[in-house]
Amino acid sequence: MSGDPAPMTYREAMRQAIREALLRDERVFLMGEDVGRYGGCYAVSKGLLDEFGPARIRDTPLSESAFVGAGIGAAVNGMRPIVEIMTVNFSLLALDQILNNAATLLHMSGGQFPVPLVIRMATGAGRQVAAQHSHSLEGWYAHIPGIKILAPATVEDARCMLWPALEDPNPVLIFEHALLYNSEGEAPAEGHTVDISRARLRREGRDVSLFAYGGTLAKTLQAAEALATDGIEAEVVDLRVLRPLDTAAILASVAKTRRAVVVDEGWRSGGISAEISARITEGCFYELDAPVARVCTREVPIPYPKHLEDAALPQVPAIIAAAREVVGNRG
Amino acid sequence: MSGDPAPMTYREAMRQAIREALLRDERVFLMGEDVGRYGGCYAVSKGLLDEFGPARIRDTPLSESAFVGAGIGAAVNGMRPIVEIMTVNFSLLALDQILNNAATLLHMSGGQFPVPLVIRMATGAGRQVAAQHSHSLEGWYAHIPGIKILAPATVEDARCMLWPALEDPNPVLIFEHALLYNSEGEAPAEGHTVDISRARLRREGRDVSLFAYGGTLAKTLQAAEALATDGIEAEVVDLRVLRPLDTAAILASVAKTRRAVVVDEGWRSGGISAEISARITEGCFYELDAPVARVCTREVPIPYPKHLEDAALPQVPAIIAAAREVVGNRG
Amino acid sequence: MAAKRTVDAAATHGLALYREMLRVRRFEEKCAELYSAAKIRGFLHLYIGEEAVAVGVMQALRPEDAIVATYREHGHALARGVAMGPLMAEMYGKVTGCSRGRGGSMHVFDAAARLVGGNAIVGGGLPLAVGMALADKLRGLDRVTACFFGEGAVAEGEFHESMNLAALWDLPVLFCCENNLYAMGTALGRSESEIDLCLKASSYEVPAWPVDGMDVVAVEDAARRAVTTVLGGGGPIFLELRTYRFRPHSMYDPELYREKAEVEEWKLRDPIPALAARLREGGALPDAVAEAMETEIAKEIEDAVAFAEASDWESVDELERFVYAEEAAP
Amino acid sequence: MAAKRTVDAAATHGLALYREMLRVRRFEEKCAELYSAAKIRGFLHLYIGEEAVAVGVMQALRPEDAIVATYREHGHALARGVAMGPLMAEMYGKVTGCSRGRGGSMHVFDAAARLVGGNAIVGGGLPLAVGMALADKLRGLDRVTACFFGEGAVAEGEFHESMNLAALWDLPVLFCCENNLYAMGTALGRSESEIDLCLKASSYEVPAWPVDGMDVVAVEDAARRAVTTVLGGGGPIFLELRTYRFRPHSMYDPELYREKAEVEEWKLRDPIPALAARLREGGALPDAVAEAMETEIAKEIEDAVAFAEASDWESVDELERFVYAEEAAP
Ligand SMILES: Cc1ncc(C[n+]2csc(CCOP(=O)(O)OP(=O)(O)O)c2C)c(N)n1
Ligand SMILES: Cc1ncc(C[n+]2csc(CCOP(=O)(O)OP(=O)(O)O)c2C)c(N)n1
Ligand SMILES: [Mg+2]
Ligand SMILES: [Mg+2]
Repeated sequence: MSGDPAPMTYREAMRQAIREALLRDERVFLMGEDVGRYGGCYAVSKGLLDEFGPARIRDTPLSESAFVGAGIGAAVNGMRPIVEIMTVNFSLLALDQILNNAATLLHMSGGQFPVPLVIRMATGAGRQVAAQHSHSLEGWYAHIPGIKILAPATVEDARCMLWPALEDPNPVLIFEHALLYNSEGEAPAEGHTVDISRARLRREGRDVSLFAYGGTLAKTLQAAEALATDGIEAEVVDLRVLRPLDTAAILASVAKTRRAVVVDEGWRSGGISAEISARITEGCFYELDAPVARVCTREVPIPYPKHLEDAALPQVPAIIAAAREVVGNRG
Repeated sequence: MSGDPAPMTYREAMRQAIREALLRDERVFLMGEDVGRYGGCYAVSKGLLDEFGPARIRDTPLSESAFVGAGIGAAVNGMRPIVEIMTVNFSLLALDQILNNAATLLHMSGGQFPVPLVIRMATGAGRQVAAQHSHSLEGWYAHIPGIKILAPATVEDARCMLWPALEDPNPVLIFEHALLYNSEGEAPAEGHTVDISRARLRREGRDVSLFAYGGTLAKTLQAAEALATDGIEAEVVDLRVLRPLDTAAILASVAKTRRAVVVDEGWRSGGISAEISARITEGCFYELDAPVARVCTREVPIPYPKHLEDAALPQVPAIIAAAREVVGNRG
Repeated sequence: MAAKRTVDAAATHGLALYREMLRVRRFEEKCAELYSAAKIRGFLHLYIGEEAVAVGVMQALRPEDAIVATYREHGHALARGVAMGPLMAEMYGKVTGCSRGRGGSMHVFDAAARLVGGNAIVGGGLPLAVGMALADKLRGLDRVTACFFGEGAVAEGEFHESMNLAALWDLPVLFCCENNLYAMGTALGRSESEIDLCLKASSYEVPAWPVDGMDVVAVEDAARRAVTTVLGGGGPIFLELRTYRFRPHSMYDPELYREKAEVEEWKLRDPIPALAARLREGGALPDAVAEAMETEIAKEIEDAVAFAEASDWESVDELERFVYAEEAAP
Repeated sequence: MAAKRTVDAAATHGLALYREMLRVRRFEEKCAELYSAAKIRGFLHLYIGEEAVAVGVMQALRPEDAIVATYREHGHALARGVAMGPLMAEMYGKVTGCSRGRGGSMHVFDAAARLVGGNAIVGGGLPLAVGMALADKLRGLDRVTACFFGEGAVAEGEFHESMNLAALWDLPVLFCCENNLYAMGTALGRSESEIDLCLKASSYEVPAWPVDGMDVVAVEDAARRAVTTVLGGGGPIFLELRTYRFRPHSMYDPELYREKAEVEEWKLRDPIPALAARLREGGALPDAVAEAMETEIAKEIEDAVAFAEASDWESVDELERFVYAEEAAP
């Protein structure tokens, strides 16, 4: 771990974040399927078993409900677990524990039992792994009161969100888009932190606000560049935290641009894109020059072949088209 | 079972619907926890074990994932199962089966394996059964492509939705609000059917459209009556089917009234209320005279005491207030 | 002299056990009454008939140990030392309740007693208990987590996953299976292909002992042996506590699924009169003592009801408090 | 004469078994190649080393029986009679694939073969298989559902719930546990407190037999006996098929978790050369026959690749087809 800013992959940033947490706080441990000997299914935890040993880098059996529930119990009882669910696709098996225990214990006990737990999981499609391995459910999880949802889209966020998440006394779910692990960027110097309650402006603009997060941020920035060559200056807001949503940042941007497009890899109906649209309507209806548009994943189980998967997911041309359409509708 | 229209409870209507299905189609069977000897936790299936025997009225162990999955397998293999999950609160344990199998098998197999399955479950709060037994997740389930979601709010719908749901070749989830079982109404004559793809206008009006379903319909109708004494004529649309939403009916009503309030017992953020708001914005933004308003459940685990539970849930005065506010905002 | 003292000690302890069971019984009888009077609402699951289980196991636990229970947990709370006033206030839903009134009958929590709830999802407490024990092990603390659940929970996948995890990692969990033969209306034989529950535990290499759950002394003995083993680092132990609920599953249950005669037969084994008889035999429970005890308990209950009645409701303004924690976790 | 015919029949059958295993092996070797050439994408889990299991079990199944498998199911599909062309087209994602190209390697479905998938959620196929068997029982059809899963799935709650349900209801399920000792990088001993899997099955009163999964004849024998028992109405049977995967878990696996020497030792028990040796011993596999077989299979694979290459992609317009069914279910 070095004190200087350094270029690295998202994977490496995540690994350093975990390592830092393990070094800083002896209550922290990592638990999940194949986090140890295998090195993590995305190689995030490679090497950590050797450094920290099997008590703190804890391989679990295939028992999502039990080991997530065990993370909850360990958090209640003085530890700071990082539970890794390999991918969001398997997290449904643990949903009862997440909703009925992690999200509920504190309120239901009248404030007695906080659950300072972090659950990490990979999410998203784009690797041709078909219907059962391509879910993007982080926006769906954001429906649940009592948990917080983070979606780091950059190397900086991958490096800097884990520690504040562990310091947060609430259960925090971190969704890492599987396509980002190989992405490269600059991780800040050690000790740098990010505010895990705020969205982040990634590009300023005046003509339209594009809201994205996680796996769709890069595509949205690309779309913004393309729009700029057309003279359309798009503002790009990285939501970063899906629950609680940073409504103020969303509304501030729309108040400025009067137009909005939400880009979300989740399915459209009932996705977080709908919530953002509804909040914009509620918060600045009279400032809006056009209806809020959504670019989401088509409402299908994701198919295996690349051309069909591509067609199912939000792509740059669709983002550009939506932005153009919204901007075209000038009052 | 009689051929004439008859007054009865929602519970009785549901029981008659199940009985009719068992009589009409020998592939139909009912399976779930305590549906047999106990008579159903809401007494819906009382008496059916004696009439149809344990093979067709099948008590299951406490194994939500396995018996829902077994329902899927039985549907794939030629039967027409009605699976009862006691309440939506326990359905999270079966969510992997619902999402990754029931909703996915047909598409993923290229059309080879339809899943003609009905899953029924009680939903909703209002009986002081606290945080783990008061979920309203039907709107949340409506995010999942491949399944259909019904929410009968009337005795007629309770009586008439099951058969078309069983005839549908897709997995259909029927959510029965637990507070409705004792409600009374007129069930139509036998053989009467309802269209399970359409919303239903429950009250005509010109000033504002109120959208409700299941547990919130009665409250919304009450609010409409109260508004009428003030000269505000509210239209009340019973959504009835939450997936796929009857967007045409929603937009037609708003096109007429130019104002909309969505009433939903689900939590607000990311609930179906957001989707309806977003669709209205997308579909008739320029006809809207005011932003779409939402009256939802507060974003808390539902507490046990009546005054707190009441405060958490959507109530008539809040619906009235929201409608007034929306109507007050005349262009 | 020494022998006499031992007998005295045993008698004193026997009386204490008797008293605890009686407190639970009388408290719940009062609850049933208050339910009819609509003072208590929602679901109410009575433990009547099963008191020897909670009371017996609690004897073996020390203050630093932890408890995870189900929606049928009044007995566990009382036997663990949760004061009757806050417990009754919880039943009412008052802010002085041990869960601030938010949980009600099914969600009794008490941090001081290390009672991590009242859990109303069948099987939902098992992974939690495993995690609590994991934390103790990782922290090097010599503590046990006792996890209570019904035999109905054994069919749930979470039972299987939790037993395996606890055994695989040698965690200090005391699995207390309250086998009262029914899960709502489903008899054990209709929910399990193998009804010998100890045999199931063995398939995880977890030592399992059947215990007469109608005999509080037997329960205490077994629990003490089990806690000693668990604290010795031997991993979890599974106790099958054979018991019976005398009342319906909840206040809504028409009890269509079992014969009255069966209930009556089990009532002959009621743990409270059974212990009373043994104590009387040894001269340890003179009528006067028994009566005084009843009077004391009646007074305690009366006070608890008065406390609950006099308590405030939580302000509606506080509804959203504790959805998220207000301060850093300890 | 009679004896001679029996020997001939056995030899013929032995040759057929050998041929099937070889087809699976060569097919997958080709797949690995095509993966490197980026013709096949996504996840690819090879069955190489485990062929005797699928091939052996399939011998015991009749056309009316059904199969539920995992993401490691190419062998099952081929041995069940799914034609190689549509299977290879599925690997490519072409519309002529047996799942219309939508499933790929992990989701091979074939209604004609009664193969209900390729399921990529570990344990997810078990409840499905139980339900299929329930339907057969309710319909009075004498059919078996064979459910394949890895030993890793045994830790999942769904295993537990499914075993219990199948046993409780005496359902005709053949549970085929492919124990290849690893779940990704997790050795059995690090995921189960009790590693004797047959013992687990017994705790549901399900008869369980360990089988040498590297010996196709032993597998076939066990499967035949099991199917007979299951069809006799005796409820489910659990087969622990002891095998080993020679390749990494998937194409991404650096195999840090096991020793090369261990892999090499298991390769000495490769089921294909093992059977070849036995056949040769009996004179049933002259070199010419073996060579002809290789040639034939190479040709079959070549044709399958050509078929896949020549096939069309599904039109993007069809993306939303079959999210919902277009017509009434049969
Ligand atoms: C997961 C889940 N499924 C169903 C229920 C409904 N339910 C509540 S208690 C109960 C019976 C549980 O029986 P058992 O575990 O034996 O405990 P007992 O009530 O006998 O103490 C059921 C089915 C629930 N609370 N949770
Ligand atoms: C519920 C679930 N958790 C995790 C995974 C990721 N995963 C895929 S295969 C696998 C290992 C399964 O091992 P086993 O059951 O032994 O089958 P094998 O691969 O050895 O054939 C894992 C962990 C998954 N697909 N599903
Ligand atoms: Mg019980
Ligand atoms: Mg394996």
